[in-house]
Amino acid sequence: MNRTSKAGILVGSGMLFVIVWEIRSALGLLVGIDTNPQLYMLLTLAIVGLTAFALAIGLIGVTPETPADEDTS
Amino acid sequence: MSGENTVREIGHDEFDPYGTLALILIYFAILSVMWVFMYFVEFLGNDLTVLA
Amino acid sequence: MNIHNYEKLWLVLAMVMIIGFISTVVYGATAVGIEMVNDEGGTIDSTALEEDDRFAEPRVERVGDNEYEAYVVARQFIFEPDPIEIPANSTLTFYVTSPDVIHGFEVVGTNANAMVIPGEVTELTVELNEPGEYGILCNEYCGGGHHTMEGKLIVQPEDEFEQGGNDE
Amino acid sequence: MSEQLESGAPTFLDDYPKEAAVVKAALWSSFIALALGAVFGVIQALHRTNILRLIDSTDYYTVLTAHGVLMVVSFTIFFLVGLFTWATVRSFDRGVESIRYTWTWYGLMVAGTLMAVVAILGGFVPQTDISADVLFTFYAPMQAHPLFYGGLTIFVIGTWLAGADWFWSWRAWKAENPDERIPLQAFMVLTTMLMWYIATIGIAIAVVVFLLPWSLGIFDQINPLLTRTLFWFWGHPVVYFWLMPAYLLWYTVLPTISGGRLFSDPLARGVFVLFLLLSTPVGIHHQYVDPGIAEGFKVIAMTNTMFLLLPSLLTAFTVVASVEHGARQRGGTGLFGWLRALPWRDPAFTGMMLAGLMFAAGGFSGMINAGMNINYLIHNTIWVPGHFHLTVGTAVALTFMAATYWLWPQLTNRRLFSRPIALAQVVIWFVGMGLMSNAMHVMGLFGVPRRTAEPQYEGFEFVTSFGSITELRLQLAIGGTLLFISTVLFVSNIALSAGAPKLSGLGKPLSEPLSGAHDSPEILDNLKLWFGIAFVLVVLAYSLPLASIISRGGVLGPGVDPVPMIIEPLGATLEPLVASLQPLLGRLAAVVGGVGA
Repeated sequence: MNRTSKAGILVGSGMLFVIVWEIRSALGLLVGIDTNPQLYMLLTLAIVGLTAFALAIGLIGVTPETPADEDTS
Repeated sequence: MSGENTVREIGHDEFDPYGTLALILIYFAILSVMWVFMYFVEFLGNDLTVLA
Repeated sequence: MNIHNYEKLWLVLAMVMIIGFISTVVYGATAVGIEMVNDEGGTIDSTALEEDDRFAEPRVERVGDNEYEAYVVARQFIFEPDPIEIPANSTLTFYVTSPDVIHGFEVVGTNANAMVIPGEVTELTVELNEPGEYGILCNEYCGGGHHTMEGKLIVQPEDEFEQGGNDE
Repeated sequence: MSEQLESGAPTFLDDYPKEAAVVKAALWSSFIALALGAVFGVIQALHRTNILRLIDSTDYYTVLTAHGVLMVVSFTIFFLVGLFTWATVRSFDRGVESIRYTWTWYGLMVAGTLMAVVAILGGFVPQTDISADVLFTFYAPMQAHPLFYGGLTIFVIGTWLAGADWFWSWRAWKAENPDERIPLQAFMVLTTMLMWYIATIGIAIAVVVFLLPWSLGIFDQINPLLTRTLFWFWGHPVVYFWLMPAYLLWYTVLPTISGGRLFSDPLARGVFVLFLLLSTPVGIHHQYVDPGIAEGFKVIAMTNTMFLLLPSLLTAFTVVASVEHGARQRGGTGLFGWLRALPWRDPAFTGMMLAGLMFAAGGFSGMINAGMNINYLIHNTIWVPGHFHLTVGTAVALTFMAATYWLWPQLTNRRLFSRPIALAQVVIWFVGMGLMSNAMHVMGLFGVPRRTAEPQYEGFEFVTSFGSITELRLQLAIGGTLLFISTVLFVSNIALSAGAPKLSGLGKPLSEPLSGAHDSPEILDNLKLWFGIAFVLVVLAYSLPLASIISRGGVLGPGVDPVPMIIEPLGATLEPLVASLQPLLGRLAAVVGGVGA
């Protein structure tokens, strides 16, 4: 099964959220497109949520050959 | 010397960090584009240029 | 010394970028003609502004055809004169000083942005083409009422300015 | 009493129990400052965005002063001295020369901090004449209570003595190992401290020669441009003083926890030498729009600043390459696929990587700040705090927190209370800062000022090119709240770890660099040479501007009177000063004596 670890989903979702939301500022400043904030936030959450869900059920993403997680502390 | 999860040892001479190179070239491109945008559009395109 | 080729490549690119940044700034300073606030405004006794020709009475003065000078005092927590009124299509030189603490002088949303330091005179020249109104705010913390320190710059249409009349 | 782990190495606590106690004390001082700073931080985030105003707007500046001083002086520098003590002892593999001396400098730093904090928090108590609402930059002629300047002085003296402690260890080690290269971590500690000794000349002169006697009423005029320039003489290199411990961790700890080895030891040394050389002769770039400084000096500062980008850009490559090495050793493949093979479940690893990612973004806004004329666009707007919340507020702070997750078990022989909470904590910080600093940068471009309780004016409104100021304020407030939650999670996780059972064998040895010290030219280790060059560069960059400022306005100012940020005049100042010093000195004596005994 191609499953991504819970930790990977959490970290990836955090990064994806920030990146997608920052794109709104980039669109506004660079291209001058004024997106609706509520709509854009909903869109961001939807993208992040769907990606996380897809990762969780193994629709997308593959685990590396070795387990990526171990205890280091 | 390496962690428990090492599946292979890679020495200095056999290691080409091409992934790093790719990432850093992307960073370089972003920085260049953003700089040009910030300087020429946001700054020089802004009102009230200070002349003296 | 064992430096990987990719690392050398990045070193070169980083240097190119740094030189590119410096070149852009030099281009702005020379070709576009953007000057930095500098030491040409001179010094002043900040405890005796009322004895100074320029700052005893903060005002806007016409010094040429389309040239004006504004003598501005930034003090806790006001700008004088307020508003600063000027006709469109003119060149305006701000002379700003402070009798108390360090202030900021920012024409909101524009590049006219400088520090005001007691004992020094900040000199800043800008071109004002279109009629309109700008806010002025203090952007350096100057005491408990800092957030109330604001002023206004009004660029009037040329014909209206003559009628509205200034102190002359 | 302790359960033996099967394949564990001894920890720092096992090998150096006395030093581990100092390191722990320093880190706790750091975390207490962080927790307090975070409380003040969230109050500001909610206040200036007009979401929730718990305090009077005048008190906002007391809160802001406390936030600034606690975060960038106490939190960062206490962490630094703890980490550097660990790094020096670990990499020389020898204890400190005198533990009593080590506790002395720590005690001085604590005493200095308490004095400054008492002076600042006095601003909330109208009954006292103690107050220091002068912000972290304490620009004269705004005047704080002498306790504030005195506290800063004692704190800085503490850091000087701390540096001397590490040089002392170096001398002792060198006598026994005359032909060996300085271990990498110790090299980083020593070059950073040399930079600090040069940088603190500025603040020492500003505070000891001018501000402290002036606040005591010994003279009543001051040259504000001079003290301001001296402040920035120190004020820029201090950001590298915050950053260098993070770099030390990225270079020496991050490769190991990613499963790899540092790509290049010589390059790491070269980077620290560059920081020693270039960190100080750049401070005038904070004064690009100041009157009284000729444009030529500003151009010099800009050129130096731009070249100061180089060591950071090199670091980006070397550190990422080291992490890639780890990923590939763990079986990662592909152009980007290796990123998936990294230990993202490890909060220490993830925290440092997210910190590094934010630093890349903060690097960009820093480049804009460094560009001389483009500075008009963003000078003193909220863009600037947006920038440094990415650098010191994330690259440094998040790396420190992440490193604590790795280091703390080795200092206490106890596991972390909860690794999942730790992982969530670093991700929450990342998301919170993403929102907050994004909003700050964007608002800065629209002209919204920094350092103000109520950025809402009567005569005009800010014009936005997209979105609205209301939305950006909300974004800032949500981000700030997430950061506060993240801090609470961090501090409580560490505090609760005290309840975990004692284990042995939690030690984590560090991996050796791929290209080791033997590859780097001997000259890199010639600290006297680099110190000399750095000093000459500072003299070249600063002698003329300072001479010009003094010849224009005089040493004691072109007629500028003090403006005390104090309710009562300074007449009866000395008495409360002495009175407030006594318990502190007593406590210091108790700390030093109690621990030394």
